[in-house]
Amino acid sequence: MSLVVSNLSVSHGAISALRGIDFSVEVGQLAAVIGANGAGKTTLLRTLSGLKDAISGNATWKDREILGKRPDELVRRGISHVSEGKSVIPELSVKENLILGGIWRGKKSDTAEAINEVVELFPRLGERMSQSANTLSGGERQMLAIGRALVSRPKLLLLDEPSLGLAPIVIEQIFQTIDQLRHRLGLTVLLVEQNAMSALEIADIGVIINLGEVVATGPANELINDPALRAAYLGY
Amino acid sequence: MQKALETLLIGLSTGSIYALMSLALVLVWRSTRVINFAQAGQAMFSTYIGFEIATRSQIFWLGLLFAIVAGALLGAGVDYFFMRVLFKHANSGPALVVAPVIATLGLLGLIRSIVGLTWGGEFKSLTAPASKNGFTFGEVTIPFSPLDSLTIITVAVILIILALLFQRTNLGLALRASAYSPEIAQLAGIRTARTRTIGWAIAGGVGGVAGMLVTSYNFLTPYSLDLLLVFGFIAAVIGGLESMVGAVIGALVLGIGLTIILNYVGTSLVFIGGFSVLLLVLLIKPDGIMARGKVRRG
Amino acid sequence: MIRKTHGKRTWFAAAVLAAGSLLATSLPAHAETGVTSNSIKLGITLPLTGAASPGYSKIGNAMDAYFKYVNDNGGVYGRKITLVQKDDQYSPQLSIAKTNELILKDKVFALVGPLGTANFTAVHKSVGLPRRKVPALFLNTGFSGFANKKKFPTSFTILPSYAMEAKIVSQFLKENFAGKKLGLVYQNDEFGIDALGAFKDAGVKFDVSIPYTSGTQSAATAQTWVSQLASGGAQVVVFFGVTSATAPLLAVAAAAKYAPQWILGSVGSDPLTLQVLGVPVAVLNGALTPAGNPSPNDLTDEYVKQFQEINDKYNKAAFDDYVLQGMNLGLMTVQALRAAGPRLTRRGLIKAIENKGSTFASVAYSPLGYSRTSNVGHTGYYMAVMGPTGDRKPYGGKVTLYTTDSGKGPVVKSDFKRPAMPAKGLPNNS
Amino acid sequence: MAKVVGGNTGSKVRKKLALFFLIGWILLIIGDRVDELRVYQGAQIAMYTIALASIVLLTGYSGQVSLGNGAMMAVGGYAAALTLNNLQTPIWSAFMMAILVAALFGAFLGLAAARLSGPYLAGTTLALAVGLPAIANQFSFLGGEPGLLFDVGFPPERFGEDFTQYKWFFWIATFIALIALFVTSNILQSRFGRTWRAIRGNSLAAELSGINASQLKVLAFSVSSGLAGLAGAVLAMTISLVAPGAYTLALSFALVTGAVLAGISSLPGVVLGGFILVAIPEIADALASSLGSEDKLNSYLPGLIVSVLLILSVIYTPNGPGENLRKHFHKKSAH
Repeated sequence: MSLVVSNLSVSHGAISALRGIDFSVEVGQLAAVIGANGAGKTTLLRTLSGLKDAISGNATWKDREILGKRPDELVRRGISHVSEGKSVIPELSVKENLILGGIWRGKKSDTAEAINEVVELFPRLGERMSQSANTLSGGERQMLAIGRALVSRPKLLLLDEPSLGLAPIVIEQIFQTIDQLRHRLGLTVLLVEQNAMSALEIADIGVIINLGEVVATGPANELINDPALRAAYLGY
Repeated sequence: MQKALETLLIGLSTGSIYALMSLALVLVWRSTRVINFAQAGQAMFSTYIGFEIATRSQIFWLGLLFAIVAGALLGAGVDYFFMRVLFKHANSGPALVVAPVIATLGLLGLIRSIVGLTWGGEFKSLTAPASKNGFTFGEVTIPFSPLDSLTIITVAVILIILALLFQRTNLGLALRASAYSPEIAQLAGIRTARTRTIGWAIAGGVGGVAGMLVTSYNFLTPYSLDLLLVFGFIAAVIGGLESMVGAVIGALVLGIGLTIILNYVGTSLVFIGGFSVLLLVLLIKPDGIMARGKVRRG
Repeated sequence: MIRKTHGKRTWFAAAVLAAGSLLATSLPAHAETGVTSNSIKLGITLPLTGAASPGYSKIGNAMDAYFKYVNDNGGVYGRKITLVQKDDQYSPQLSIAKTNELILKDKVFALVGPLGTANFTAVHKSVGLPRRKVPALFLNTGFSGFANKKKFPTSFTILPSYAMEAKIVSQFLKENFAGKKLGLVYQNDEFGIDALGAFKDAGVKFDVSIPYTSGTQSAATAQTWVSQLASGGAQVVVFFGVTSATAPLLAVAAAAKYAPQWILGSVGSDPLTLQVLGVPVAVLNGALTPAGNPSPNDLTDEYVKQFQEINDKYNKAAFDDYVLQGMNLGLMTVQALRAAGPRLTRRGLIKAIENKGSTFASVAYSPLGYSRTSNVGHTGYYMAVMGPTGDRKPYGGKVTLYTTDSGKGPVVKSDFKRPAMPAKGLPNNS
Repeated sequence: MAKVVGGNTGSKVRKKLALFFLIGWILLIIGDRVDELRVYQGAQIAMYTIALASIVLLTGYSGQVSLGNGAMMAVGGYAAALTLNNLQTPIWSAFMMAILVAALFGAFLGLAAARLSGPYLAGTTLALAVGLPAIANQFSFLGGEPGLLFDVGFPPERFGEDFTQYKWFFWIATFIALIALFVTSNILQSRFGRTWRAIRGNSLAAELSGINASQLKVLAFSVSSGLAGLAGAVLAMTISLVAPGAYTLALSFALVTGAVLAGISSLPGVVLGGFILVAIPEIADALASSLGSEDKLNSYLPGLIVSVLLILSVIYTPNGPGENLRKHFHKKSAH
């Protein structure tokens, strides 16, 4: 009952992006995927969420294959992906962006309830429901993006660098919310981050990728204390 | 003064038919980034279906209903079978820009030939739902007829239905989201390919209504909607191609403008007037009157 | 590296391909083209589709039906006639291409009833009928420019020219509507301008004169014609245009409750077609129209009765002016072919019409003007009035025939009696 | 004119000139062996090759999709007719005037076109193609619907009695087509051809590397319109007439179809495209008579074939059959 990725390879045309990726995450765990820019972290998420096709290998969620499926099929199986760089639709209002996540379930009452939960989680959104999304700040957009994913009532949440371009205190708040969410909803989270230290602090396990290959994986606290890894990848 | 009022009223009724065609073009443009030149062919085909039903049943509205359904089915069919195959194959080299334009033109020619071969090219005239006799006040008859007023009302009703659909329903939200950013919509669980087909279907239905309304004024032939396509395109460009409200406003502006030319300047200058309006808009305000800062170099 | 797209190999291949296409053909046979021991092939270009097709598209089938009738009764000296119809959509450029096909590919013996003023002008010049010596019998246009033996040596008109029609209408206006305000709507090409000139010469001044360009006629443009006519107070309106322009004019006028005395030119006034195009029949009631032939429903006329029988058996189309005209063209053509004798040649056919053409039987009332120096067919009209069903009756109860010429000649009331129809409509002249 | 760089292009141009003379000479011999209908069709093929060359230059090279080539042909046709009828100058001056006037119009249209791309340009030029007849009817000196005569005169007596008018058209059309294709081929192989291709590839990148994209786009539009104008004059010669009916929307469609079929970016392919466009009505005629349908339906059959060919070719061979054949050969020869 978990996310198992085995021998996954992906390429952009002729250039290979990921080679032989293996790792697994138990249900309810938070895995931090760490690596330098261009290591292939985003490609990994886009492949797992169906936006990108893999060349070989497979990935299963709750023992069912997820590669080669369209994103809207995976959402129906509880996998929501908050893509890179504030994935909100600026032309729509905050409320409409949230409703979007619930349309596929078809029950308006259920979506309204999910939206209330999100507003509790992110009160700032509550104040600006009818405003157009492009009036939001960077942090608020990230909250809205995560909010929309939550409205889809996911079991597995793929988060692509939520901290990108945010002020430190906002990052702190986002990470606290993710951690709080995980425990409250029993969510499994795959968190892609460059902000290695703060990610590993809230993670159960860590996966370190470099130049398209997994160089290390294991419990987060071991990885933090391993001097060799810390020097090579964590920068101090 | 009375002539000015007449011109305004007739301008509104002609403009409202252009609005349907420009709306259909914008609907498809926003969802597929393609200007569907075959829209005239689809509208003409569904008008022929509507014509058959209306003549047999002697009820214009039944014909209109069938035209809408036929238009919607054809629109969905064109997207599902034609456009998907097209995008699967023509996705590289200079063809990427050229292919959709030429393909939709080829489809326009194909539908026209099929209609020509089945229905023949003779003129078909449709019994209009309302009389074309101008309203008479005392002994003055103005050229604005009940049919004109009926046209404006029908178009207004359709615009309201579409506005409600887009603003108030989940389907409308899904349509807008898939048009603005298909990837995020997909990640939110929307089946964007199916939504796009629904968008084409709505455009096809709206095109069918435009065809039926135009045919109640003039004869129906496999070529009779070409001019409507051109004026619909001009109206959509004036509106900026990005917003549906813009498409409607652009159409009304064009309709009134051309009627002014028709009544005050000269009948055969109508087309040159329309064409120069198009060139003017493209040169001065290429993003149309509803521009929201997005520069059109795409 | 730019790909080498202009290698010599590809250029040469392209040229050989083009050359190959030209070689794949046979050289023409030497016998008189279009004639064999048992067949004569004739060709016609007319609008089967497009703007001007309502009505005219029926003429070809009507003529063909008459030929089939003649073929079933021994043909012409034992030869059966086949008619090749080509659709030129009333466009000069297409009629050139289609006439080329008739002459060069189908190799027809002669052209019959080519339709349209602008079309035949273009064809005659571009295809070069005189140089090729191809006869063009009974042009289905009234342009007086064609009544010129020197310039059109191999062509023969059949309809009275628009100039004659205008002069006769002018005479009629002076006699019956003197002092009334006059309106004119006309197609501004040779067809309409020909009539305009004749009106001027006859000293008729129009208070409102509206030209329209062929192809731009529509409900919208008709709206502006009617408002101009109404504001100009025209009590009598003369119309010289095609049926697809008459229809919106009459429909819009009815809609705007503007009801002058209409005088519809012979070309665009077929009641059946007008009704198909949405003109309420009530509007036609009382409209005047110059006519050369009797009404297609007048069964007391021997020609009409015979043609209707042939139509019921071979054509099965609604019998109207166009079918009547088509069958009459067939009758005239068969008489011409017979007059040319069993040894049929193009030169022989032209000579036969020059010498014997004026004696041919035709449904129209006016005399035929063919001679060695004139290629003009019928030379007169009678004024008819349309009844409640749009059917035509002579104005004033009986046919008063006016005859004239296309030039400055006077308009004369004539008591010419047309020749009797050959037995059962089967010519036996020689 | 293109600056001939280095020795080898000079000799290459000379070799191509010799080749063109050879081709021209062969075609003229064949012209004598063939009956008048084929000769007339030969003139039509020559006309189409010039028109298709204008599309290859505009769309294949500079990447601008335009439906206005039919309209530019009309401009050229009318210019030639007006020159010949009013100025009584020799025939070739009428053709030169056709090129100049059409190129001028093309430059003006190009100014508007350079600011547009893809569907906007196609839509605007579609509006022009649909609206052209109204413009021609507007000015009386253009002769309205029946149009103007364009009489190139009879073949000179020294060619003998049986030298028909259509053979004379064939000689003139082929002569003009060979010159036009030769000049176009050199233009496309010159600096201009390369920069147009660069613009088509990625106009942004081209602009960054110092190419003034919009100016060159206008030039492409103007040169292409000049070529189309010349083709329009040749078309007018073959029917001795210039009329709105000769330059319909269907002609613009046919040109686009021919260009796509011929391989939108290969110049020699235009001969194939021209041949197909002349063959289609023949095939439709044969098909219609075999189906026994009367001529009425026949008028829609060519349209059906053109549309089906257009759709199939733009989907399955977007860069033209020539492209696929060439790829096929390369693959074969590479193994």
